[in-house]
Amino acid sequence: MTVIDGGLVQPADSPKQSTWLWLHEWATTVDHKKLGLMYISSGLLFFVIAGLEASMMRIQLALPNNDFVGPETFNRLMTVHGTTMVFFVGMPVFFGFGNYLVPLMIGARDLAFPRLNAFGFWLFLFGGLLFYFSWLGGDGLYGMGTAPDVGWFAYSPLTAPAFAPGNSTDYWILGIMIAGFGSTGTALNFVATILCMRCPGMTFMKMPLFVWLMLVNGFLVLVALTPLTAAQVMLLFDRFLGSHFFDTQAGGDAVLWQHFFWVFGHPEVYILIIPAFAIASEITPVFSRKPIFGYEIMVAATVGIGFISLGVWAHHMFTVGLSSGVNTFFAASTMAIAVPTGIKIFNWLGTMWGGRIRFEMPMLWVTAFLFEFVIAGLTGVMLAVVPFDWQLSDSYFVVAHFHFVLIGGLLYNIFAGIYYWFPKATGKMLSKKWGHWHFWVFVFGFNLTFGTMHFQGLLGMPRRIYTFDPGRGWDMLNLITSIGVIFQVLGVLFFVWNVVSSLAWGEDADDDPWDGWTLEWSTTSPPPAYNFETIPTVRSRRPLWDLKHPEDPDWHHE
Amino acid sequence: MSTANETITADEWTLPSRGHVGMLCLILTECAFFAIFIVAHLFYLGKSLVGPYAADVLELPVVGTIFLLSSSITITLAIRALRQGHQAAFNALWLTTIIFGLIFLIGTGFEWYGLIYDQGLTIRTNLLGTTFYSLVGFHAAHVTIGLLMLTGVLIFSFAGLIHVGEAERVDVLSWYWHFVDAVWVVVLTVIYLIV
Amino acid sequence: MTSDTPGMRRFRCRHRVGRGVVSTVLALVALSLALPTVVGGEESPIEFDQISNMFEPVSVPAQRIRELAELVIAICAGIFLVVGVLLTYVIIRFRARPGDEKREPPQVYGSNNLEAAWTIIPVIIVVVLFLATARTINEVELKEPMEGALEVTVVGHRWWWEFEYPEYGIITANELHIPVSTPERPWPTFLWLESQDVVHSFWVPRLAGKTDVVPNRRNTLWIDTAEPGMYLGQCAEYCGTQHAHMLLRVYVHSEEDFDAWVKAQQAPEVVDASVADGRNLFQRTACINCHTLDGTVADGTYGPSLSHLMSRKTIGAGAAFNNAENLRKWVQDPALFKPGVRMPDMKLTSEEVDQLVAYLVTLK
Amino acid sequence: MSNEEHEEGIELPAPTLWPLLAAFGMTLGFAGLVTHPFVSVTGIVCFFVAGFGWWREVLPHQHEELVPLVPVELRAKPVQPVTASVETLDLGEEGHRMRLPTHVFPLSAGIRGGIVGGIAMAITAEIFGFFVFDSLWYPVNLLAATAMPSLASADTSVLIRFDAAALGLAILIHAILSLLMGLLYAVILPIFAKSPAIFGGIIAPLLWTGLLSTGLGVINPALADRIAWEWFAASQIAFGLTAGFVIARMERIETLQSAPLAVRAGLEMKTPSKGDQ
Ligand code: HEA
Ligand code: HEA
Ligand code: HEC
Ligand code: CUA
Ligand SMILES: [Cu+2]
Repeated sequence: MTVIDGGLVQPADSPKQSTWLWLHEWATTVDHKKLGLMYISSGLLFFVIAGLEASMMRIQLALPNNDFVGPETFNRLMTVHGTTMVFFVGMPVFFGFGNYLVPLMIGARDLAFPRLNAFGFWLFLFGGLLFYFSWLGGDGLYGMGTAPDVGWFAYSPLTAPAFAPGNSTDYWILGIMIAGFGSTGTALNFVATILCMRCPGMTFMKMPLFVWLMLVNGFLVLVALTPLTAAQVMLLFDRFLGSHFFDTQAGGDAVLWQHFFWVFGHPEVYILIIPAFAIASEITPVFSRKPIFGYEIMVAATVGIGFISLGVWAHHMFTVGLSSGVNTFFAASTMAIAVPTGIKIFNWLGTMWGGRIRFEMPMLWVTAFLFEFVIAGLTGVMLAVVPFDWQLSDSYFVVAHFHFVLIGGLLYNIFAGIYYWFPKATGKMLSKKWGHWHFWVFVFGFNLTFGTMHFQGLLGMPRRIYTFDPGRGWDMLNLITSIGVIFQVLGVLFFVWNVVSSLAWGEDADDDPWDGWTLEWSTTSPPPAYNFETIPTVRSRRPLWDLKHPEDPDWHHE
Repeated sequence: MSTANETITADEWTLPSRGHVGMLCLILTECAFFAIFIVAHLFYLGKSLVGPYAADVLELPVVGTIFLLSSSITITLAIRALRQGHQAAFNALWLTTIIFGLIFLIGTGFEWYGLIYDQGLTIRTNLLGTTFYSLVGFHAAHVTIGLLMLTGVLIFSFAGLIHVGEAERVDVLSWYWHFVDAVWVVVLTVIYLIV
Repeated sequence: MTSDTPGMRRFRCRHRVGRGVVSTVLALVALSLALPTVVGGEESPIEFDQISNMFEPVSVPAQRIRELAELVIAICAGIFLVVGVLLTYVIIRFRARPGDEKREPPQVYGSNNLEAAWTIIPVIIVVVLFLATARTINEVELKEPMEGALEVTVVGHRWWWEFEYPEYGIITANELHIPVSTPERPWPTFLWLESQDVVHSFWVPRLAGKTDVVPNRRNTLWIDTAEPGMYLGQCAEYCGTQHAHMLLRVYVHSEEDFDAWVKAQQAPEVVDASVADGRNLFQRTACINCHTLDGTVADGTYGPSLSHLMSRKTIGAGAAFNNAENLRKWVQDPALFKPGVRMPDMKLTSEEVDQLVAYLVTLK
Repeated sequence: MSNEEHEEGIELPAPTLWPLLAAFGMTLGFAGLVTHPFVSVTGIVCFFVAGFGWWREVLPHQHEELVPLVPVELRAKPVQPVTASVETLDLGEEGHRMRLPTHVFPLSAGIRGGIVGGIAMAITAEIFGFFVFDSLWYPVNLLAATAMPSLASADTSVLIRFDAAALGLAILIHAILSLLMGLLYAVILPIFAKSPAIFGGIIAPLLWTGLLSTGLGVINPALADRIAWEWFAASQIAFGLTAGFVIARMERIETLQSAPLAVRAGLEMKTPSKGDQ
């Protein structure tokens, strides 16, 4: 081992540090905690941008025959909004949480491959920047801006050179592909870290659920993301080399792309929701003051979800005219996934049952998540009923379904996680007062917007239309939907204000403000670069419980 | 801060090596990558609207296959030699592996030359060209990357930097090479044997 | 946990905060209801008074789907009720109360029985749901035309629909005319779905579920309705810029009316000498490269057939009502109603447009 | 693991700019496709330079830096025992923590109960078919109609005839549902330990019948059209009573409540520490 001279880093809060040094420190860091924070904050930045894009769409759709933006712009906003939210918000924020927490929870000093981790982060960031560069320079460096307008699943042959001239589609391919390389690296890192770097005593069945879920998620990213990369490479070949993978003129098949995309796309939505489940699984026990109910079956259900999710993709294709045998099979597999998911819901309920639930901000968000996610999952089951899906597919009902899972499931847990671990990462508590404003206003706005959307769908409104005519029964509903967004924006603003003001003059946090049980609460807030002075040893799933209750530790019972 | 513990001490605590786990993960995602190209190839079998067709132009690359598969054996022997401290044997076997891989690549080069200039099959010609060149091309690209890394190790070894202590890290690399070989078996089957 | 940790303290003052939030939220609702009136919408070129509600089916497939849908919705509502009530109960019953920080609740790890129960019950529900789904799939999905069906080939184009009746030699656009099917005379309609370019989706909620229109494939759909009337539908798969204006209408006629419509469509175009100028202009202009018009040299297939144009209620796949005024605007600048449309602005003089439109309106 | 601990600090991987540069180069390399080939060239050069730098960073040994330990007074305090008491439940030998309930029926009891109950139910249904419609196939076909559109709309003359596909399907449906119900009984009966016979034999079947009657029109239209509710309920009760009886007779076994799943499944070999059974 070599010790480089001058390698003693200054503490991050040294007032003398110039901006340049500060930048240099963050640009060169390989520390999992710094990278985690960078992931989360750039993800949130993208969230605000994509949220603004959504707001513009909602202004356009507030009234019939509105002309706030034209069709081209709307289609670009729609595509970029969806793509950003999935690839540049959901994935990086959860990678951030994983980055920050996995080593702390398993009692390690860093991820298995710290430099690969940095590489992955920068790939994600530059991929996102390249993607957004399309708003400025689409057709060649000096061309007019052309963001992609093919929808987030970019169905062929709409992406074929004949129908998508210029470079807009290429930006979609490249931005996601580059970020995808990074994600694959990060997932590999998570798996290797969890398998190889757990502290002594932490057997598989003693890992915190968060870590288990990130492990499953890592595997899912490894097997599901590369198919998208492969399909995108094919599309690139089609567009740049003149090959014919998806060229319907040369006998290529449009449906092949759909299979390839959804082979990735469906696991992708579970890649997004499993880390959200992971956060809920940490917060629920701590604030209910009970261990997680049915740990083993929670693990089994997660692994089950992971496996089943690889075999349900064609439920996004019920309307393309597959044979009835295929449709039946995918209806069955899709419905089957309701079972392990239900197990999780009920086990969280079981954890809360008989507890003394402290409704701090994290727990409030998780509770709201339970409500919204049950609704979301049940609309998912309706979509899985193939004949019903023939009516609902590609309507606003689907839009409502997936915003309920993506916001009610994903975003709520992101918020929960931020309220929960913010003290650990920054040493400051988030204000509870602003937290409440954020919570109630956002939850109200969310339900107003997306609860309403189900009805447009049932009344026959297709998605991805830039405008609609009056008198079709959608006018009032669309107006209400758009009004809801005002509240969501306000809610987000309260949140931003909460973060900024708490950082500036918030209350200091102890090492263990929530009376938690996992290893991250045993180190300082924020933790030192090396996390732990000595690597801890654990004997149960709740090492801190053992220390706090020496008279009755968990390992007597596990 | 450590929980007082009688049963587990850090010494008894052994976990898999992260190099090998990382490599396995890489192999897993690469499998998914190749699987998609293989599915595309199988899906488009016989669907080309214009010729040339596979049965008419593709010939089983016997020589290249033999060399590539043999290289898996030589690399295993090389690692064993390294573990036993036979530095010279390691260098020789490692070099052989690289040469075998090169021969395979050269074979592919000749095959492509023939296809393009004699048979008129390019990636733009038809669906066969599209899937054939992508699949074989990606495999060849993996062989190339593998060869670059093998060569790197060889240079280090000549520089005297590779010893018994490095055997595990070199072993990780050899897993990649085995994977590339295994993929070839599958590619060979779907492209040349199923027509 | 000791009583003075920050979390605990904030927990107690929650109620006051809550009340303030609720009243402010209400005030904001009132404010925002007033807000959008400021943003004005364009005056509409077309207005509908029909709601395509899938729960008011008038055709057999849509009816089957509705029945199944009601079952699923009932089951799901039941599940939601159970989970929702449990959750509410838990929230109220098991919330921490002052003084609780001194005691930890019993540490229950789980229950094999309960866990098994809430695995098995969903499995049973799923099995039942699946069986009903499987049967309905087979009831509704039909790959070959049934006996005595009227066959129509539907071709999706960016961004309009082409309807071909091989039996009658009719080709028309955007408005599908079909007969009623009664117990006395079962006369279902069987649609072959094809695409010229990208993927579209044929969807008329009150008649049948949607089916995608995919290049290089031939999908199928059927309608069997006893209710005459007009039913609105729309392309339901994103197909590019004007996906929003790819509407379609289905007219269901009584048997006599349908026969009359067929006769009218089959009749040759009446040549009206008073609009000969327009007719000549039309035949000299690029129109003929893209449009077909019986009785003229126009035989293009890139745009919709203009034969019997005036028998259609709308132009531009529902972008505007079909009348002289709108036709004039359309020919002058198609992008006015439909920005991004595939029909170019022909840069005709105002006079030429008048002549053309005068001719077009005679195409009864 | 690499991070070595010393007196004065801990060695961690040293910060490095190469990953950022490599990522930047890679992005530029691709960006050239949509901008100008020159961008690609710059990117590729950048990528290889960074790749080489990175290589030097880890080979033959990775660069590390010594991070000094924070002063003792700033370190995390050892976790202290808390004063909060932990409440106990009334039941259970081990006091306040356990999997509940502690005594359950083995799953095999559920399977057995399901099989026996399923047979009893089938017999009741067959008696109905035989005496009322003179056909053993009638109930079978009715059940199969759940998933067979041809039978769902068929009339009685068809329904009393033999149909091999329907027989297979009906057996499958019947077997799956019977097994599931048997298992459910086995797990739920202990919860209603006081009066398992009344619950399992009467209340549950009647509940089930009532629930089905609401959705039956869609689940199985053929059955809904011609169902004889008294017979239906009778067959359900036959199931409930026999299954419940079979299950309740089985001895309740001790669960391996404290052994981790992985140990029970043989996934992990670690012997449980003391206090575990
Ligand atoms: C985080 C993301 C996420 C999650 C978790 C889910 C979860 C599910 N989704 Fe969703 N889905 C999306 C994101 C997600 N989805 C997106 C983004 C799209 C649209 C893509 C696009 O077109 O752009 C989509 C679209 C989509 C479709 C295609 C619709 C169409 O385009 O035609 C379908 C169809 O089957 C579907 C089904 C389901 C099901 C069955 C679940 C299940 O996992 C839900 C399981 C949960 C429950 C069922 C609730 C809890 C369970 C119980 C309380 C137990 C008891 C319940 C029963 C017995 C039923 N989803
Ligand atoms: C994680 C995923 C995610 C999230 C969070 C959201 C959030 C939102 N989405 Fe999104 N959406 C998708 C994923 C997501 N969406 C996807 C995948 C699609 C499909 C795309 C496709 O069809 O291809 C889609 C499509 C989609 C549509 C359908 C478009 C169409 O079919 O025509 C609509 C329409 O209303 C919509 C609206 C919204 C709104 C109003 C929000 C709101 O919740 C957003 C709220 C957030 C904000 C409003 C941020 C505002 C913040 C500020 C303004 C503060 C700024 C100030 C400072 C920084 C100081 N979305
Ligand atoms: C480049 C091809 C092209 C040319 C040239 C062209 N059209 Fe069109 N036209 C179209 C297309 C495509 C549509 C369908 C547009 C849509 O609905 O999206 C259309 C639609 C129309 C319609 C509406 C038909 C309907 O039922 O919706 C009319 C009327 C029409 N064209 C008239 C004309 C006239 C008159 C001319 C010549 C002055 C002309 N077109 C020239 C392509 C063309
Ligand atoms: Cu055609 Cu959308
Ligand atoms: Cu899905």
